[in-house]
Amino acid sequence: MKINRKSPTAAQKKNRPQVWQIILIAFFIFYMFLPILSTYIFSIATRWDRTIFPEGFTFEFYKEATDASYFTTSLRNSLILSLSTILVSLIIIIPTVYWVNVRLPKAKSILDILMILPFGIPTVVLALALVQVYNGTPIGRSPVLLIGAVFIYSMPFMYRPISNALHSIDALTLTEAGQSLGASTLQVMLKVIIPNIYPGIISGSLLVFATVFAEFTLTKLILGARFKTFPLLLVEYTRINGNIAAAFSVISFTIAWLASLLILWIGKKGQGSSTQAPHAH
Amino acid sequence: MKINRKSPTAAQKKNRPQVWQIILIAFFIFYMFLPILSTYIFSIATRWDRTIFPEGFTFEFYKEATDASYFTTSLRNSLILSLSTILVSLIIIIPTVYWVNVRLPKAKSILDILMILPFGIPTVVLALALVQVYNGTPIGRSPVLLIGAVFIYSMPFMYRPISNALHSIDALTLTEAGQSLGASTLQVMLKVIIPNIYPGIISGSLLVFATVFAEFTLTKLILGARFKTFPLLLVEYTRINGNIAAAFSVISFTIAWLASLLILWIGKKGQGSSTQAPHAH
Amino acid sequence: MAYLELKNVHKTFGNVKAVNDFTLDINKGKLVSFLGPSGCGKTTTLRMIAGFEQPDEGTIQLDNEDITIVSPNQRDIGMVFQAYALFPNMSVRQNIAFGLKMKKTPKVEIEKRVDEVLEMVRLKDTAKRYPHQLSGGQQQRIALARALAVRPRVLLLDEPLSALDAEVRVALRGEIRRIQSDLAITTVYVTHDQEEALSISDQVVVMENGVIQQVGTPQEIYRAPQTRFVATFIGTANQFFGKVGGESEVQCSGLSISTRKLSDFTKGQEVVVLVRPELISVNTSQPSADAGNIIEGIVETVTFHGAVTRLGVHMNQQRVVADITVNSAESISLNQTVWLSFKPEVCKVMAVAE
Amino acid sequence: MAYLELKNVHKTFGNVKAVNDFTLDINKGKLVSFLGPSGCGKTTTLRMIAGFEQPDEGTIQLDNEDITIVSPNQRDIGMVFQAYALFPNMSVRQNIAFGLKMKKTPKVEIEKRVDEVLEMVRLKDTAKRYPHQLSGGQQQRIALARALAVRPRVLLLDEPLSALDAEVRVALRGEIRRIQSDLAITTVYVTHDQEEALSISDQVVVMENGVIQQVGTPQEIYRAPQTRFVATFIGTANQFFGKVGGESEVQCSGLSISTRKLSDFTKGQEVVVLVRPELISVNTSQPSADAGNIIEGIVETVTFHGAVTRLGVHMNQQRVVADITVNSAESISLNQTVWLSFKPEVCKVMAVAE
Repeated sequence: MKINRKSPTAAQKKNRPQVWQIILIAFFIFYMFLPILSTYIFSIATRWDRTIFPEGFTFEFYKEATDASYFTTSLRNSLILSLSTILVSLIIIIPTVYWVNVRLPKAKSILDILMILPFGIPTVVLALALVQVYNGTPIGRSPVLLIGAVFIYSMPFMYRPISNALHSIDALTLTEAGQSLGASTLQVMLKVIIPNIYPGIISGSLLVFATVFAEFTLTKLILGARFKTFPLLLVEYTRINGNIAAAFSVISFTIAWLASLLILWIGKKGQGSSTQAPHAH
Repeated sequence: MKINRKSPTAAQKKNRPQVWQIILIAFFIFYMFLPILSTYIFSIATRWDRTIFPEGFTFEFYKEATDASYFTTSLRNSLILSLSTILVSLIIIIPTVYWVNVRLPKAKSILDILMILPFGIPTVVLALALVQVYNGTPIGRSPVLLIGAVFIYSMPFMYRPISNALHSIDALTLTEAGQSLGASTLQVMLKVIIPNIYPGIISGSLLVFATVFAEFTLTKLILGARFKTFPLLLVEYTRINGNIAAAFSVISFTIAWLASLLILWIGKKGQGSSTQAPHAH
Repeated sequence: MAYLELKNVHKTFGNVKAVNDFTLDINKGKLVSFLGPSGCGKTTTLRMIAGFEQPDEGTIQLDNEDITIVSPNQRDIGMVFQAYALFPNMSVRQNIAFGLKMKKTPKVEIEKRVDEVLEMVRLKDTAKRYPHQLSGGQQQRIALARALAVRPRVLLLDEPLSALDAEVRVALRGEIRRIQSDLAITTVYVTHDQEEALSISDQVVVMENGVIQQVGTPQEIYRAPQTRFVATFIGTANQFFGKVGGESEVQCSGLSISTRKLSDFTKGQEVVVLVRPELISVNTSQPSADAGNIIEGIVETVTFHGAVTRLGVHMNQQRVVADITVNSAESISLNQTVWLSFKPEVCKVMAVAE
Repeated sequence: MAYLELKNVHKTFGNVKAVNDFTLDINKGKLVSFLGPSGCGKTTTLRMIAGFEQPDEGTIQLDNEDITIVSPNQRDIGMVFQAYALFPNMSVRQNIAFGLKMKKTPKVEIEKRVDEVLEMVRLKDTAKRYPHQLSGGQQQRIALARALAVRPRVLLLDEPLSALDAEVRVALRGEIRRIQSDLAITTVYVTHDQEEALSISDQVVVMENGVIQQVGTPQEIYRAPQTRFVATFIGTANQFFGKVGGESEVQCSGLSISTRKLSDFTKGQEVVVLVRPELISVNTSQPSADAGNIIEGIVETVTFHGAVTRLGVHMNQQRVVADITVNSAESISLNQTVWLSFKPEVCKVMAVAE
């Protein structure tokens, strides 16, 4: 009798969907899933303005999109921009984060903030200020200026996963272990630290890739038509042909999805091979 | 003699500035400090195109900026947008993250990825897709649609600090301790969990505030002139008066700095009161 | 009539049988330890009593009420965790008052009870401090006070001392036992440390791979282990493998050991003879035959443990350990020949198959 | 001639004197333990020997070479960490080979040496596995093998067993001692566990608040502690506070204790008499006067520890603990009156001021 009073059972409680789950799922459907789905459909719909469902399907827009004169150039430009930024970012961020973690742990909270700062600066403001300051100098309105700006802007995405990865491996003790075995700091970094924060490096690189590949404002304001990237082409086509723009969007999405899936896969792999807690029960 | 061979001493080595530090500092000066400084000076310079240093200083542009007809409205609109997004974000993110941490720890890596996804979607694409889908519906081109889009876009900034804060307090054991003392899950969340992840909640809220307050693309493409926010006003004025635009930028910066300083201060406070490791030596 | 009863409790995680047919009666006011190595199912069983896990099969009864599926917050069971689990945002006083507030206890009563339990754990002066201002040992004592403040029907302790330093560990386990005895509160104590279990418990439940190996008083567990696992996991035991050779004799390789009467064994059966090191005498000259079993060997290691010194003696391809007390330790040195002797009565004989 | 010499070493963190005027000579091939509670400076001293910290003052000499400011990777000193610190990305074989590769040892030699040390720690079959596939105890044995593979001049162990379970801890410390003895490698072992230090060391250095309290063999430290801190931190000691009453007598409240001749003390000086529990005999009837000091009391607690049983006896507002062995334990029950007796020779008298 007493039991019935205290029911519903804990097991039932745990399986009852929670209100906030429903809210979250609704948000995802309304603000992400529906728009994305419609973009996919729009990119293959022959006509979709008179009926609820498209009147027919075609791959014509993809053909037109990939045939577009700037398609290859813009894809190449976007890749150059993304990959250069990743390279610059890795060279600067990894040693800095390692050095702060191992030698100056007290400065970690300052670095944490420094790496949040870029979010506080409107890209519009950053772009306009950069253009104004470097106008007339050799790097003014050059890809170098853009890469620098994009690096600053994407820095937090590289910093966070690398910092987390370093934090989770006890970099200081591993460094000391390496040193006691005769390795120099550089050898420790190359042979011990970097291989063990590999998942963080890949995640960071993919995040930077995703954000830089999709970057619009800085590119537009700093270089404009002189260095047309994929997002610039996409926005241009929204004014020319909505269906082709949708096809571009789908291509852009697909690249982002692939990057995300890679992050997911690497994250899981990283989890599996992480050191076990000594006191696991 | 042997000692000299092995010099320079470790102490000297540690104090020698490292190459990557110099590179990092140079980057900061060239891509953040210089542009920002020049914006500050530009906002109070009478004339600065004929000489290296400004010819004179004035606060006239700040007076003009704050007198501008849209100044109060746009500031109010930006605040409404930021604060509503923070509210929506808190209500949805906190219970979700808590629930996954405590009940479904295996789903954590999936949630981690879900929360990275928004970075993979170009804001341009998201905005255009949303406008297209909801055009003609009650929420089409309404602030509600914008808040939803901005929530999705700023979600990672709220998720990360809250997730880290929850991770650092061992939410499961605290929940179980609360339950064994007779508290329901809701009581545990309100009285134990939320007070202990307070620094994370504040950091997340400030990050969302900073990003949403500076948001340009989504606002411009979804609502345009119907709901003029501060960044929209700023960009508008770059075409009207550079000095006034600089004054707007400085105001925008100042707000971002204040938010960052608050995050720094809260982060430090959170660190100070965190539980000490049982085996500290 | 048992107060807390577990009947045929089973729990499986994935394809691992964490707890396998666990049946146990715990009497009111007793302290019962669950002892075993990591992964033996002791913590899982405790968590089922607390309500944090649900058994796949079986029932749990408390005071004649079936609590198998009752929510943890409605069981009136207190719990102390390895990681202390104090609420960092609350002062010591607020931590202890938490459970009472949840029960809507009047304010005056709360104040009184908090003072009472603080007195009990001897930390009255810490009431206004916060958890991070306390040492590990103090935090765990506050966690104990917090669990006791609501006067739970059962107190559960999950490896409460594992995170603490050796000295604090010994002091605090004495405190826990004292308070438990004073309050006569039914208590289940989970530990992997056999010394802890022996010194603190009324009853010890030894577990391995989710199965109960033996239940008994510390003395019973130590002196009359029923399986080889229990004999070797609790305390140290020399093992001599051999075959039953006669009515009270085991034939080991090149060695015949006299034992008690082996009525439960058949001749030729493979057995192991277990002898505790403190029950072996060490002689520097050959003792007379009435000393019982006598083994000659050479001292290989001498390990000083304070009150006792442990000798590792090499004999006949086997190493035997024997403990000697302070007084006799001085006269023995490495590589010396010694004669170990032990009475037939101290030999515990077990079949090897199990 | 000492092999490793620390001379007047000082180290301050902020305004805390972590290590204060530390001077010690360590002979070649010996195992020396640094023992003390958390924060006593033992780990900091070890880290200065390793080169991870620089002394503020003083010098460290190894084999007549001043290594005070030599980089850690050029000291030829092996280190084993509490957290194992195996490289997660490398297999066991690669971990052990790492140090040899850094020294540009030829490949054939590396293979040989790795097999050698794997043999030594008895984990030959794990060579191809990765650290996360090993248990804690196995990981620490591999960490030991890795440190030994490069044949360092000195081996440092920083609380190597603290993260392990009780049984593994005891087994592994025996292994460490065996390997250390076989290789005759000069070793410094840091621990907070007095039992560990006593059982494993040639010499024990007891530290408190950055200062050396006593240096000696385990037997010396246990039997002839020079400060009250050493006496109470290592092993258990009953403390009787009183004043010197005569040539060989201390007057405690309502109790006169006969001691050895107190030539170093003046009459009336405040002192404490320390007596180890295993040196106290427990009698169920009043013993004759030649048993030495005799105290009557009531048994308050009986704690079973396996080989010994510890009695808490209440006498005269004080609690005295005494250990009894298996055989005599049966006859004693709670609240019984007993007579404790101990010889004057086992009393250690110390001035209270220090």
